[in-house]
Amino acid sequence: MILYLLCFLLFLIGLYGVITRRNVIKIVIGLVFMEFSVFLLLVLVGYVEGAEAPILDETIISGPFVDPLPQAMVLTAIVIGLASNAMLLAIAIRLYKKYGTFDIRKINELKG
Amino acid sequence: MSQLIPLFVIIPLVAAFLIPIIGKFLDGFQKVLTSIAFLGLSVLTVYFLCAGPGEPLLYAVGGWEPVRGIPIAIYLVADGLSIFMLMITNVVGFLVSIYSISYLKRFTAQNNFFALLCLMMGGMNGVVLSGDLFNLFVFMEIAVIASYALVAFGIEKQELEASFKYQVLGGIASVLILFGVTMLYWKTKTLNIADAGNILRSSQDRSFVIFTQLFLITGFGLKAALIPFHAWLPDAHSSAPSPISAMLSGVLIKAIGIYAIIRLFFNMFTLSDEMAVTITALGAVSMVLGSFLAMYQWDIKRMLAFSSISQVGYIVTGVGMGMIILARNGDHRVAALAISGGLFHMINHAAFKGLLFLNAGAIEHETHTRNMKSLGGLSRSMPITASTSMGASLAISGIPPFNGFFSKLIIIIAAIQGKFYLLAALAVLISIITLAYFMKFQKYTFFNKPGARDRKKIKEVPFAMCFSMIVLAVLCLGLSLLIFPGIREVVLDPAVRVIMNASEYAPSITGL
Amino acid sequence: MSVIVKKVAQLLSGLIFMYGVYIITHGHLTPGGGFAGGALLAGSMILLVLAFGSDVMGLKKRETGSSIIENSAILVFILFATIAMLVGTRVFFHNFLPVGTLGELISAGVIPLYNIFVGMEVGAALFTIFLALVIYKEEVLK
Amino acid sequence: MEAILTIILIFMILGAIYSLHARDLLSALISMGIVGYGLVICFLLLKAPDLAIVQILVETITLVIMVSVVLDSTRHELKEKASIVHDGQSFINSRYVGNIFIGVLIALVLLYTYHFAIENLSAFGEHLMRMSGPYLEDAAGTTGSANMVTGVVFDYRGYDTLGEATILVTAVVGVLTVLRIQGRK
Repeated sequence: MILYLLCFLLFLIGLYGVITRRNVIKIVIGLVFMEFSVFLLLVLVGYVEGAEAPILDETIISGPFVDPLPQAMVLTAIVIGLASNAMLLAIAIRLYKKYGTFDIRKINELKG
Repeated sequence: MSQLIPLFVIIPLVAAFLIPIIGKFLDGFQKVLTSIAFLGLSVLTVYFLCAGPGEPLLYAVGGWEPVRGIPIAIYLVADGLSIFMLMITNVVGFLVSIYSISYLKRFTAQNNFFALLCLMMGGMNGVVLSGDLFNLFVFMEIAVIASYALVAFGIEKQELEASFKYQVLGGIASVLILFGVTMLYWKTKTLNIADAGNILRSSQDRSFVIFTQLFLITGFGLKAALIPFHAWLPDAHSSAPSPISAMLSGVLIKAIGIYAIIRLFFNMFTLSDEMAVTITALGAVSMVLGSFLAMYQWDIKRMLAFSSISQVGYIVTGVGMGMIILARNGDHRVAALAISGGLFHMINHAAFKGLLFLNAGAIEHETHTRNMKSLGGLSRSMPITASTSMGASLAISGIPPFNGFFSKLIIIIAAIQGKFYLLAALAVLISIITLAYFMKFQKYTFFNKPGARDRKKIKEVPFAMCFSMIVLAVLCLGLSLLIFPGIREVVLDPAVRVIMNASEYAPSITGL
Repeated sequence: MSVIVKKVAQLLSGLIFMYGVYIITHGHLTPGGGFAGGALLAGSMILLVLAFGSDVMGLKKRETGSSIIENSAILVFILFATIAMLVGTRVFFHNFLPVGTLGELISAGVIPLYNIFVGMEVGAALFTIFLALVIYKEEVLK
Repeated sequence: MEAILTIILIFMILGAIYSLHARDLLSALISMGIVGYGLVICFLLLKAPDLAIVQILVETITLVIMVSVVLDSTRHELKEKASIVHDGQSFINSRYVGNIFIGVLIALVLLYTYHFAIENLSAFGEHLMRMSGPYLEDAAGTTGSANMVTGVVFDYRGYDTLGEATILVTAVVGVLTVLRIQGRK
């Protein structure tokens, strides 16, 4: 239980960072923390006590194994996170070029 | 027939991968390929609509049969609702791709634009066909990452800022949705929507269900831009290139926002009264505040963007009322009426809001401004744009015989029959306000005295742009035919049936 | 960068590249696979670029071809998935090659092929993202 | 097992908090590295070597890119102000303390709610498989892949992998679009 709560705490810290920070890079970091917490939660959910990694070789022939499905999902999600971070950083670079700062208080041409 | 389902994803993706390779050497290839691919998708959708057998079509990717009654593969599901959504995405996408051919002449990197458009299309088709929670998330990400790039396509200050806001809020939404999917996997140990629905129905764990539902409704609400999660929409929709605004507003927020909400909350979760009231309240608030905010705008595209929030509110209100009635075990006929009103408004909104954004793009293309105050008298120099946008404005404000009138009427009738008198009154009031601000748009843009600009240079937009606008205007009139039983039974009723009978959706997949 | 850094990077990047190829081709037998191996391939290239600078390697101009490799690889990947619709049981993404003996290098049907093409795709994609965000950026920021 | 993971997670959380409050961006990124590499250790302990390999590589590449982005911006600001980039907030401000208090309160309420939500779910290490059970049963006869994660990624859920690879293509096209030199002709 404590692990899951800590995992959720990491999620909340990331959310807090995204909402309160005023620096573009810090916002990206906050989003990355939120992603990390979900990855960890997925792998924690799929863990089976005393089981092996789901890879067969000469010594490990039969189970119990941990759940491979959350691992496959996290593998996908890591790459998705990388892709969205790359897009965010590209926009951040462009914004820096236009405004000369990473401070979102100074990036406010639109009203929202 | 179910053999053809993967084509909806394969065609746009292959087109998207071919464009950067061949488009580099062959100029014009990207436009032709995109248009042909989207035309093919539209034809395929119409085929599915007309020749569909009525019951959900299933496709197990990889050919993995269920083991002991548990589905283990990713299922593609083409049921009434999916085909209905496919029709919206593919037809609007095709017209937008035609329109973009001329609109894009001023921009560089056309290859990238069309590749991203194809990717966005593939993502949305994947979302509406998916019968698997995580697969839905993956394809949603394809669509939204492509749209992040497309919003920033002009790489000017405003576009970049809008895209940044959109990305941050979209990123939060994606993580929230992934968190919800994780919670569901934790509880149900499966990712198949129908299988998960069966397990959720048989268990009584209210605190878990409410918590997960809140995460998912926040995530998908952010994607659908329901108030109070709307902060990104006015900026993103007004800054993007106009064809992309039409795609975002007409298709994307519906395919990845509202569709996902409908699919998960009707077909997977057990209907609960609180969640139904929450969704309806979100819809009603969006409907009212969106139109009040739209009234004060002088930028054409910002006004249209706020009006999108308001119209999406209508859709969600209609569907939400049906959900409340079903959750309280009320009259099923009224629920069906409310839901069909919501769905009908969804397809109508795709037609007229897509058209209005294309009109705004045509105006911007010729006059280089979006400010209503500096426009005027365009009805003479741009007759096609003026007449089509007049039709769309009348349709969105609910004037007969345009399609918007009928869908709003159905929603209002359902609200009265279901004894939601306040919602019915609000829907009428907001319809009048919508009429007011669209008449303002018409007056300042097309009829007032010409502004200070040089009138001589302004002429009608090129043929490709006119073509898309005219077809959409015809659709605005033609979609009124959906109220006739013969046509309604083909298009709307299968979708409504899927939404109403959660218990029918599940056995067709897990029962086998 | 100094001569030592350059020499070490030169030696290491070859090793890392080979290791990436190993991880990709043994993806169905040992931990790792297309994604991990592709990231290693990209990493070896990134190491070279960081050590030698983009001027030496002629990467300043944007037509590097890495995005063509990436698109072709994923095209082949989707092609294999579509071929499965035409042969055997005619299902999208069906494993249409013989499964073979567990634990041998050539086994598991199309999985090693998928691994190879995904590895190429991921390697080229990550390298292009790196080039765009680190090298082309200087051009943009000027 | 649980104790070790708890300790690592606490370190990750401390690193995350420091990262979001660090006064210059470089130390923020370094502490982000703490969290990312902590995640790698967690993956290894949780018997997920595939994820550990991918995560360590992705984390490294992300850090390289982000440091390069930040360095470029700080370099010319360093010349001007001869100081590091500030995030614009100091710890002593009384309004700031109030905000921290509210934040902690909200976090506690949410954690308490979460505790109720997950009460009846399977506890740590007692996972029962439903959808993935058949994946593990006969690897030799079905996918033929000794690495069953690869089997799941490319065979049972190959369609997801197509989506994932497509997302990478989307990101590449998107990044090249956003970072092109001239937008309009």
